[in-house]
Amino acid sequence: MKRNFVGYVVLAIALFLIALLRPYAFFYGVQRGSLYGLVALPLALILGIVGLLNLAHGEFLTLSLYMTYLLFTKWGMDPLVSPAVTVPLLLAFGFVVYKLVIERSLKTHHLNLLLLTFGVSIVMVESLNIWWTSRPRNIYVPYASTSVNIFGVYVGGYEFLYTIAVVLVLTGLLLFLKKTRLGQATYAVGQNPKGAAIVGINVKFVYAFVFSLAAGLVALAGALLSVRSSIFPQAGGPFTMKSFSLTAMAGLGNLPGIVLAGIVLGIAEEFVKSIPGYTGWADLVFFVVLIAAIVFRAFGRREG
Amino acid sequence: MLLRTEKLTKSFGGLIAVKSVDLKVNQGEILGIIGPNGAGKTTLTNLISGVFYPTEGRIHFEDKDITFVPAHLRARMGIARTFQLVRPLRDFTAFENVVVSCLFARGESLREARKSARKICELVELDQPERRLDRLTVFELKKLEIARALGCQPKLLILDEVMAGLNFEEMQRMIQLVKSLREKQITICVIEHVMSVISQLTDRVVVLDRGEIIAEGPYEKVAHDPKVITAYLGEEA
Amino acid sequence: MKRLFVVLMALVVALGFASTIKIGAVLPLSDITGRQAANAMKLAVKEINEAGGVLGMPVELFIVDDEMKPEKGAAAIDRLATVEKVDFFVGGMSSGVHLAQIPILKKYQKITVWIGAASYRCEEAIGPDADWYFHLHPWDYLQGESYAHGWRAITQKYPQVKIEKIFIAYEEGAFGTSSFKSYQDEFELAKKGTGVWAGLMKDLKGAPFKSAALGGGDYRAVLMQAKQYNPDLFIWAGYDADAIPILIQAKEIGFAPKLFVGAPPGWPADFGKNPLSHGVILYGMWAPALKDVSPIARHFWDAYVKEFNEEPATYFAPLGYTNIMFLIEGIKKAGSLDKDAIIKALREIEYDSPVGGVLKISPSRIIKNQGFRAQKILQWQNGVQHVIWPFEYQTAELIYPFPGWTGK
Amino acid sequence: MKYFMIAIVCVLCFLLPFFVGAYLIHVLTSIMIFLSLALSWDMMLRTGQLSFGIAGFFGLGAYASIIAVDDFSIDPLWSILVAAGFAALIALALGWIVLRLREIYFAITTLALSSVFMIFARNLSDLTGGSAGKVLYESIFKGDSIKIYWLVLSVALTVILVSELFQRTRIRFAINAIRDDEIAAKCSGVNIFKYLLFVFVLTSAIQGAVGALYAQQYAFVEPESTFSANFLLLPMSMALVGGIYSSLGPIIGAVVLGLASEYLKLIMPYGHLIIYGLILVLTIMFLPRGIYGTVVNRIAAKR
Amino acid sequence: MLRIDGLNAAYGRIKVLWNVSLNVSSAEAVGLFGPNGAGKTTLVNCVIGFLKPISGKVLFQDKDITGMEPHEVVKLGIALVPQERELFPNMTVEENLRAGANYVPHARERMLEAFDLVFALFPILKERLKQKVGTMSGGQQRMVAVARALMSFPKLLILDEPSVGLQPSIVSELFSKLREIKNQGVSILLIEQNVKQGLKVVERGYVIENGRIVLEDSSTNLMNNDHIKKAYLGL
Repeated sequence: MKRNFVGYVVLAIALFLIALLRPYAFFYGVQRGSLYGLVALPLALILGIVGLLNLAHGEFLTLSLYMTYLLFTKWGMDPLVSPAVTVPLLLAFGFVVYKLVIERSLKTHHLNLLLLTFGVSIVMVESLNIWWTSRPRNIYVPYASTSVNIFGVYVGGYEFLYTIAVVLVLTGLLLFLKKTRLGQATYAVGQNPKGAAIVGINVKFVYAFVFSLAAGLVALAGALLSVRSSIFPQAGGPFTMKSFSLTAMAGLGNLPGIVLAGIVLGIAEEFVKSIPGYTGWADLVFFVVLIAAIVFRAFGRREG
Repeated sequence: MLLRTEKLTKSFGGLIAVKSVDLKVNQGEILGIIGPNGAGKTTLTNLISGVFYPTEGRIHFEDKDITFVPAHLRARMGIARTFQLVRPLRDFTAFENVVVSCLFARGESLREARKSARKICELVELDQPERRLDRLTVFELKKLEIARALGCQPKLLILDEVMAGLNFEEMQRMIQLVKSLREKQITICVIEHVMSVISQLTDRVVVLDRGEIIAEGPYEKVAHDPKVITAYLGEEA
Repeated sequence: MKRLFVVLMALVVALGFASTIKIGAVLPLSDITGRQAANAMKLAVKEINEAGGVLGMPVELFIVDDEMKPEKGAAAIDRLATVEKVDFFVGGMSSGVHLAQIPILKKYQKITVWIGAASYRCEEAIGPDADWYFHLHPWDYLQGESYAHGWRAITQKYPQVKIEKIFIAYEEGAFGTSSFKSYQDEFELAKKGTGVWAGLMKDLKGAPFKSAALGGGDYRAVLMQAKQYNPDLFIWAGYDADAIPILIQAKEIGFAPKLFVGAPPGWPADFGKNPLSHGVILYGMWAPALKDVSPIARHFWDAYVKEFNEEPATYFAPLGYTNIMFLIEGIKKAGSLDKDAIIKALREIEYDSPVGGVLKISPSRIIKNQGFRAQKILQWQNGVQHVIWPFEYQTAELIYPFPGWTGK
Repeated sequence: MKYFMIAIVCVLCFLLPFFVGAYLIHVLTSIMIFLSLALSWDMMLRTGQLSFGIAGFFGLGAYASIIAVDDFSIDPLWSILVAAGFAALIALALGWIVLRLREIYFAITTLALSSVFMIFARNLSDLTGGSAGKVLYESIFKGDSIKIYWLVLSVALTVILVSELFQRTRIRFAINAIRDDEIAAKCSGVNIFKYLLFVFVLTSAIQGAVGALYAQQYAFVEPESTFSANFLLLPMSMALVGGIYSSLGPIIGAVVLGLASEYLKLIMPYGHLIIYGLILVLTIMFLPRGIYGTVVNRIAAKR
Repeated sequence: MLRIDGLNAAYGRIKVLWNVSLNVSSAEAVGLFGPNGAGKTTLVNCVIGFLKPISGKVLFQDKDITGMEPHEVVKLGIALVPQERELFPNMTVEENLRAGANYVPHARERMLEAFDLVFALFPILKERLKQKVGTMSGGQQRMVAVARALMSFPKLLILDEPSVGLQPSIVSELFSKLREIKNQGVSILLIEQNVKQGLKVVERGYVIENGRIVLEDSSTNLMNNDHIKKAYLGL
């Protein structure tokens, strides 16, 4: 407990110093980190409850980007409105993938699930590629590139929506898991599926629900991201491993930790990028912080 | 004296599971360790076998300080144990489970280990040891636990609730088995809830409660200790 | 008399042994570049065969997907050489894949006409002795040189244009890094008063970014560095996926250099429709607008649209067409399938290409047979890519300075 | 009799180039590259540790080998050993840390280490050639594909042999015990860390050697293609489709998937990867133990 | 209340139950005794729905529940205390107990009542409400498991070897609590090794050996049965 506290204090001081010295890096880091967290939360949910690392996670994001694009170009629907359509669609898609592919393999070796989702991701990428070609698409809305003035620092405003969204989603998830019956059921299934079944929880339903919910949350992230990112078949792919990294850094089952980890990594990255001449090492910082966090936690345990 | 602990303490976070325990195990005896659930019996076993390192205190085995000796080396020194919830190696046959400890604790070659394992399986009366584990009954799994522990060629054998889940007839056979092990000069600690077993087997009993030793002595004496009766035996005594 | 004999011999060979001319192409079919290049090649072959083939023989084209994986691209060469038994290799996109193909190509030493792989590493790997190897795409350093020529011409024509301070934001992979490196090399020369940039480039800075194509997409740190530097000419060397996000983020931080240049291999589908694109300059080999000034470009455009019911979206489409046509021209000129004769012919011919410009082989730093050397400087104006330089293909006047972001 | 058959098969493998064309030889060579990676991944998996780091050690070996030849004028053949040694050394140094991690933490850390290797390869440009990579002017054996095939075959057979030794000696007892239950294993005298380190270092050396083979065959290294995730995901798929925890499983998986991907490309030039993905999904759904595992199970059930 | 008719069941190819029939009447406590590996837990799995039998029927309150999913069976009023406890280690005692009632509609409405009932039986749980179950000892967890099952106001309570690993004082306490529970009108199916104690609780008992029911009688008769005396009581 005490050591954790010291750690948080050190972290807070470091972040404050960065905010003071390089305000841009701080704000951009918060924004990027919020995006990472927003995309990572659904992956962590599936990993924590169903015990499955969804390698097609990024492809779900890609799919939601294309859906938002389609709604925007065909019907002129504003991307911030489109979750009303894309979230239910992705929910349904997640459900279908779960029912068709995942459910019957739940009892086999857990690596099989990994490979299944890898197969799903290949099929999704290649289908999108056939349908849309590899050419990137973009959505242009003027508000996505507006700036705001924070204490004299002139930064892009749109990406603060990520921060707002991640706070809302996180709070919503935590409240849901703690306060609602279905949430408690979800939490229970994550700890002991057999125990959950004997208190009357429909475990298969909870799994399907978690999978769909995660897909729906991905759609939300996709809608927010769509106006800032290019849309192409591999657009979401890199988010899978980033999300996995955050989940591992926070530790399984630690949802607030994921958002914190995302923001810390985001700021660290932006900080290094902002130093001329060292921009190319930003990725290294990401991985070194990640490895350090995991190893530090592992060595905290003392065993013979 | 074979094993001696000195002010042995283990805490998990704020919870103290074992508190300043001075345990002595004499060469050649069968020592019973009893106590209510949560008294710290299994933690004590884990400390002696090296699954955990203690928060405080020392452990001496054959006059050597083994407090921070890793578990696999303790197994090689002759400290063997069974697990309360059986922990067989699922991908092996029963026989191969025994081979594992013969190989690594005794340091035998594969051929020697197979031979030793065969003998041990006969000793504990484990029939058809080449079976896959999902076809073994609880009694056989418990015997397998003992067999694997015997593969370590133990000087000290800690049996953690080997009787749990056995019916009367099986218990009697198990008691015979433990008695036959003692004849092989193995010192044995028995952690047990079934009082008839304790009374039949042990030379001496140690009673743990909330991580501390509250009574020690022959079974007859301990069983009439009012502290033990209130903490542990209840109406049955 | 002798010539007639050769032609007769060729006919005999053609009729007796090879009834078709087989060309093997290796392309990344899952990528828009490879897919459209493959289409354009099919179009070229179709046109040739409709016109009666070459040397009286029909041309047959075999296309194998390299899946953008080096080992697959290399195996494809072996396949085409031994299973389909092709006589010529064409194709190409990624330098990484090509590096793996080069040892295999050297094994067969068949005439190879390549339209991709711009990295100087590939030229190093080919080496000076491969006279059977023809590289049509400009090497990365050639591209850099040609921009210098372009800017020099532009500053002469438009005296208000200044390009003394240059900032390059480059993607951290092979493509971007080598672009930056060639600028750095030239800058060193320019400082000594030599080289193509002498007198033009006075100062150079650069910073890498992670391309959106590889999971990046956040350019603000780099753009901030550029903004502080305040360059006359800002160039980003990345991929098509970076094009619009980089504009959005430049607008966001209020970075509007006088010349905003992008150098991706292709452009996103809706780029022209995006109001931010107006005034953005680009480097490229080709622009659809060329069809208004070049008859062959017009012919290619119309034929492609008719055949495939889609518009050519990348310069690899006209380049793929050129790839086949150039090779066939060479064979025609050689009049036989004799390797040496064809090599000689390919070195001599001048092919007016739909890419815009006449294709003529000349040596580059290492290899003997380099095709295109020049790039073009283009500008997006109201949704259309216009050619600014070379002036003989110019389709619009330069808009200078970059109009900025107000009202977009 | 059984050993006689195996010997015959090995000899046939060596004689194959005299019967089939260069294309098939090339395809088989790359199948064996992936096969060796798949087996090495499986060997680590037998200890219960899911490694996502094989592309990293593959790339490390590739770079070590190319640099050894280019900068230190070591014979290409020896450079493969150098690469294996280098990868082993790095694994040994890192093993002290990462082998204390388990499950997803081990997986993500090995994956992160691969990325770290790649970032170093990209940024230490004086040594590695940076983003553009490094090119040798000549591939091993002057590009003679038959000799390359023999070399790769020998390495692959060695890997198979090592894998079989793992299955037939005390090593199998140690690593299976670790996978099943670490606490029970250490109470039975198994030195867990020693065996984990041994397997980690050995499999990393294999991955390094295979990376060197690949690099020498094509005579270049480049961060993006040398450290590509393909060298992780494809071997993993092969092992799982073929059947894990065995030598034959990954072999079967590598051959089946390797040939399937070449064949699919012929009948479906565009989008053949969709079918490839579907094959992965369907195989795992209907043969959850992989091809070899299912066959073994069927036979066992009949007995 | 519960009727099992001619049940045959297997794990894969290994047949475990052979034509097993058994019934439990309303407010009756029935014991199922037998050596390890006789098929007791398999029988429970068939009732709860973890295992689909090959043939035979399971009826609960005259409703055919053969092959139903566990969560549906539980809602009908059957609660199970499994041998491995199957609790939620990261949840507190309170949350575990809530989970016991939350997913059974008729129990959810009477949750406070259920808490009172459980605290009356196991006062120690009231003190430990906020403790995480994962940090409790095996015996305490067993109590939580029984309490959690009771939270659903079951009509039938199935206990799979509840005395295993418990200290003697708790075992006798637990069995006396079971008698109380039975007196409140809950039917009990008790699966036990500890025949001596078990027979004190139940009114009737079955003996299962090698997957077949070999004996069925009242508990007094069983107590005096020679086979039982020899094999299970050691007399």
